[in-house]
Amino acid sequence: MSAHVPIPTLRALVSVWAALIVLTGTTVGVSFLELGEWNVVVALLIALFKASLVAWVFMGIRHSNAMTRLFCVAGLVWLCIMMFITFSDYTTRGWTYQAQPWSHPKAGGSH
Amino acid sequence: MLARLLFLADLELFPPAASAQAGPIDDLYWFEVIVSAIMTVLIFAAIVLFAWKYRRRPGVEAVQIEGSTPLELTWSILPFLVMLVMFGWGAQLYFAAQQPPKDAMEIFVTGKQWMWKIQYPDGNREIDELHVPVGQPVKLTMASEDVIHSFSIPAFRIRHDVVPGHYDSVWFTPTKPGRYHLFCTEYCGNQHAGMIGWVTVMDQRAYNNWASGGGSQGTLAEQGEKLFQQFGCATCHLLDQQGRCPVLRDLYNKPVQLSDGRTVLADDAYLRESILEPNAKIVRGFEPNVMPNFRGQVSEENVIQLIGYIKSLSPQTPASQQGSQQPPVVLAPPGTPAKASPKPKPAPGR
Amino acid sequence: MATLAHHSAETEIEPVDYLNVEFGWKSWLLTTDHKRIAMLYLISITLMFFVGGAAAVAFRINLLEPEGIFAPETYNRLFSMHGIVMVFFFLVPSIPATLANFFIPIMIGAKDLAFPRVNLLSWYLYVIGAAFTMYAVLRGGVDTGWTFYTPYSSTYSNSYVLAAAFGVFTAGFSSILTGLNFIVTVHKMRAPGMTWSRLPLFVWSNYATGLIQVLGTPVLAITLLLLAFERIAKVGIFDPNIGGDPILFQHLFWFYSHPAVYIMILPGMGVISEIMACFSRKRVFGYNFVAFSSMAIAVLSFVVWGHHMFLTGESMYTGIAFSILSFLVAVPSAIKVFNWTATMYKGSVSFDTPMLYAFGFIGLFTIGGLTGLFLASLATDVATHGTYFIVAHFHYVMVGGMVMAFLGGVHFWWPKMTGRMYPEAWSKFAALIIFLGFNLTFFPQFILGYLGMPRRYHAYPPEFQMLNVLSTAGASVLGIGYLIPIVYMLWSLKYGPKAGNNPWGATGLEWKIQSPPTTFNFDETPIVTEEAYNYGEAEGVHG
Amino acid sequence: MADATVPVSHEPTAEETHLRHHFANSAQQTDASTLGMWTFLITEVLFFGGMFMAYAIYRATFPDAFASTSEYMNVILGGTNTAVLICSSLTMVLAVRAAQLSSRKGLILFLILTMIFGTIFLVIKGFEYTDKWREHLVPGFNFHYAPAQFEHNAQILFFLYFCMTGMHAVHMIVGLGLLTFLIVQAQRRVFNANYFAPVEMIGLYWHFVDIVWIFLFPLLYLIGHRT
Repeated sequence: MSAHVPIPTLRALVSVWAALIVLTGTTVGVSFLELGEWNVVVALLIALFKASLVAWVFMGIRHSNAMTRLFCVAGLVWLCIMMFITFSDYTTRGWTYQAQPWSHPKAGGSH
Repeated sequence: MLARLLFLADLELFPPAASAQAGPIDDLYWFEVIVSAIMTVLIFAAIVLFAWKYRRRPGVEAVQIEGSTPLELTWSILPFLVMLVMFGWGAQLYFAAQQPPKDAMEIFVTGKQWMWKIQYPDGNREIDELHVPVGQPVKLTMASEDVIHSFSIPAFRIRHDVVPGHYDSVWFTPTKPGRYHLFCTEYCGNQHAGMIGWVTVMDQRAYNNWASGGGSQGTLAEQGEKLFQQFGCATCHLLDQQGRCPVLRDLYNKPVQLSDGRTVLADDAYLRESILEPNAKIVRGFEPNVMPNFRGQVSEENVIQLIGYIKSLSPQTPASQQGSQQPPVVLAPPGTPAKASPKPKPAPGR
Repeated sequence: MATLAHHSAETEIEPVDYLNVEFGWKSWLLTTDHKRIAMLYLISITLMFFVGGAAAVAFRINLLEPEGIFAPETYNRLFSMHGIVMVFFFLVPSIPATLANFFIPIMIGAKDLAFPRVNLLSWYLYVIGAAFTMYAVLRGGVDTGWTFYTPYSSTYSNSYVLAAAFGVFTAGFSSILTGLNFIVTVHKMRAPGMTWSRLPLFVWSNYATGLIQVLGTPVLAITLLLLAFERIAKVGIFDPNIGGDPILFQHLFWFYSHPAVYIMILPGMGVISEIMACFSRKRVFGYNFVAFSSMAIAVLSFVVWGHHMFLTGESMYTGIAFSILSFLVAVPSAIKVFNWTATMYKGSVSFDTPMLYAFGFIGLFTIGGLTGLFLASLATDVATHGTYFIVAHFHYVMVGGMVMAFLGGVHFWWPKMTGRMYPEAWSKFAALIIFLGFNLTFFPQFILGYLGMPRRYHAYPPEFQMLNVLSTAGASVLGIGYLIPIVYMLWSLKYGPKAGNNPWGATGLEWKIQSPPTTFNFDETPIVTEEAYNYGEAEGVHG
Repeated sequence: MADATVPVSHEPTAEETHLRHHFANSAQQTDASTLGMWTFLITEVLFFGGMFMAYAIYRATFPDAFASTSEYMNVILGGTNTAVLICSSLTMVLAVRAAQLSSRKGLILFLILTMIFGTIFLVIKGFEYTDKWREHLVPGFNFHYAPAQFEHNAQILFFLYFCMTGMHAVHMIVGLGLLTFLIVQAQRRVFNANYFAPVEMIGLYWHFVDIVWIFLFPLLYLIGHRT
């Protein structure tokens, strides 16, 4: 009566490993391109993809039930809640607290 | 009996309302008190009624009731609608509390363990005492030298944290002459309870007398100018021609182009940052690392004086909006400091 | 434990239960039985409660005189100790680690929590955390308040911040492990037939609590760690004088600490659901809504933390958003209050001590909750923030609510936990004293608050004296009120009448087994065939 | 069970050997420990999350200072370490697979390989830390930053760098301890195709630590090192 987790094939594991190594190379490579703010986005997307690969195959999420999958993303979702709300504060007040942002609605961002 | 005892103890149960803000906030407060009281009475009454009426009696069994979705929805949605009123009302007052009128008189407050230092544009300085003329909107620009303080005048129903590293601001229009408490309401260390001061609201004439009475060391701008010389700022910030550093004349409240392409407004917060950490935002066309960091070299009060001086270098800004915001008080000689009347925003409430 | 051992030794014919199955230090300190761990927790949190309570009485005495009686250092350390001990070492673990630890497995028909050894570890972490905090207190105390606001805590305070913060950090892991254990237990250990819709509401509320503990507490842990590093290395992560941002600390801190107030109150709400059903002999009105509201509170509690920061220079727009979200989280709490009240409708209400505490809870929590609206509403928050109004508000919720629920729960389940009844007359008297003392202590503080008296002042302007004296008088009454149950509960361990398996005629699996339960709770895994609170078919006890 | 070999019949079932008293059967036990592990990982996400948030806030606030620090980040060492950790993840999952196949030797071999990769990671990390010390980049104790205008703000980044990688390294060390425990257990023939839950759980932990690094690497080493 062990847990009925299908045993993964060697080929599946090794190809995921290879994909991860290639993606690591890619993310380093892309970081040398001049993409402006997109560098962050691309790097994070690749990281997210790599993390999903590890979770999906290595950590066996692909064979898990819905509850485990829910728990798997719950932490990430909560982290996003924390970041989103905190950032909403920072972006709407600016770093240096401006004494009267309402009295010069246009002066700040006219570039 | 109790009432007499309270009377004898000269007990206040409600604070005086001495600012234009106090009335509207009290109105909301009483609205909330009444709603809460009604809810409390209803729930208490229901508990007492049910507990008594359905008390355990021999032979009487409880009637099993599952629940009722319509009822649940009713008592979820109805209270929420009432709460929406509180929200909207509160948010509107909060929004107004963040917008000082353009003719507000500007006073500077520095919190420091454990005192409030007050600086007036005409150069007067006080500790733990704030004098304001009745009917004149006052905007406080506040800074902290050390930890977080919170500036609170209960009689005015105003309060704002004074967070180090920022300028915080709060404004009010005093309406009743008198002396009122000024508290620090954010725990700031040992003598937190000692950070109590007084606000004195005086009529305009008394205020003028008071303002001219102090042995002033010159206006805020003059004090700032002294510091400007003392720190040697003038060697690089030349008044009328380009030096190694930007010209400060006509700078205040103007947009400034930075070397990284951004544009910022040269307001109090920007000027403060540029004094304390000059490299944070470099003006286009200038080199970084020319000016030393003044963090730790000048106190927040000095910064306020320096900003006062810089402001005085931009006496009449042509842009009408900014011009009207420019408080003329800054340059007015002592004795005729404030524009007492006409207020663009008549004090609401009482 | 001496009393317990003694008692069971002299009555040899008694059946074996979890208390008399083994004796000696080791059998307690190395136990993995959730019931024994719950009792260990009960003893430890009671000790901490009296430490925190003593501090409270002491600083209330200081406030008899406007200029204060003690030195400001003493006062500041007393209120900080009161806050830290009460929040992290009493309120957070109070019901989850004791009553829920004891009863969740029984209520769902399990033999133990999912991870018994982790459960024991969690108690040890609690003890270590408490020891560090007490060390800080004995060395001279900590004076930052329980919020540890930077930069005061990281740069300016010269008290024992690090030891106290480490204590809280460790206790945080204790809380995380408790929550983790509950979540897994409720998911995986339910007896056959114990579906989610049959779970007692106490289990629901503790499940929701577990979610908050797991999702929120790690953020507190890392925040305190960053604070400690800043204090040690003097790097400006939160101190603006060296480049940091104190508001970031508040965001991180309140991301945990606002949900934490629901860690404190949700289990209490679960207790009240049990008590209201039992002593009205009715199914809880609107079971689904009460259960759902616990989950709604758990989720919404994570998006309202900014209402602690309306005045810090937080963005006005964020403030407005937080304000409406805070009103939103009031709705599920209101749902609960209405449903408890409606539960009595056409019931058969008796006035046993747990029910008196439940009445107290509903009344005081209602006031506490409604005054919360003043603080969610932006303009009145400006007028009351940082004053005694806040102090009164959260004491109405935490003490008026949570402590009432805790005492109600302890009285309710005492016969099951110990097999003995407590003296009824004394317990009713104590409940009354506590209720009166509580209101006398904290109601004047609402008035003081709107008058503007700031919290954490060791001295105050003389016009506030009368109300402060009233409050201190109430605190003494309250203090005595809390001592009475200790005395008669200990007394009842030996002299209390035998309780029997189901003294209240309650439904629920915990009442179907022996009192006190055996080590494995059930001889055979029960099969659940009925809804929770099936009082329609349960036979009554009192005629 | 698609491509699984049939478990050898004489092996004891988990019920006989490892079922703890309070579980009904070992499926329930395994389910509980899996869910428990995932719940624990949620707490880990939020634990690291606090630091990620601080990083994000300060990076958004001081973009120039943060960009300037990238010169001091060793992309080669960081990249190598990423590859090393990915390899260790592979060997970890192979160890679990070996356990599923009841291959004791394979299990021990792959666990040892995982430990070796983990140790290599820590050694490289150690070299990086030494470099940082030599370059006076340890905040609070030994910090002198070259573009002086960024000194304060760069110090925050290095502070976060040390916090995040340090916490990660602590998790690695804990992981190595757990792996040692597994190897000892495996030597004692505790695991077989019917019972390998501890290997699986510790595997989840190890992969999680790997995932944390997968995010740390671009955030600390790559972003902004061109701008």
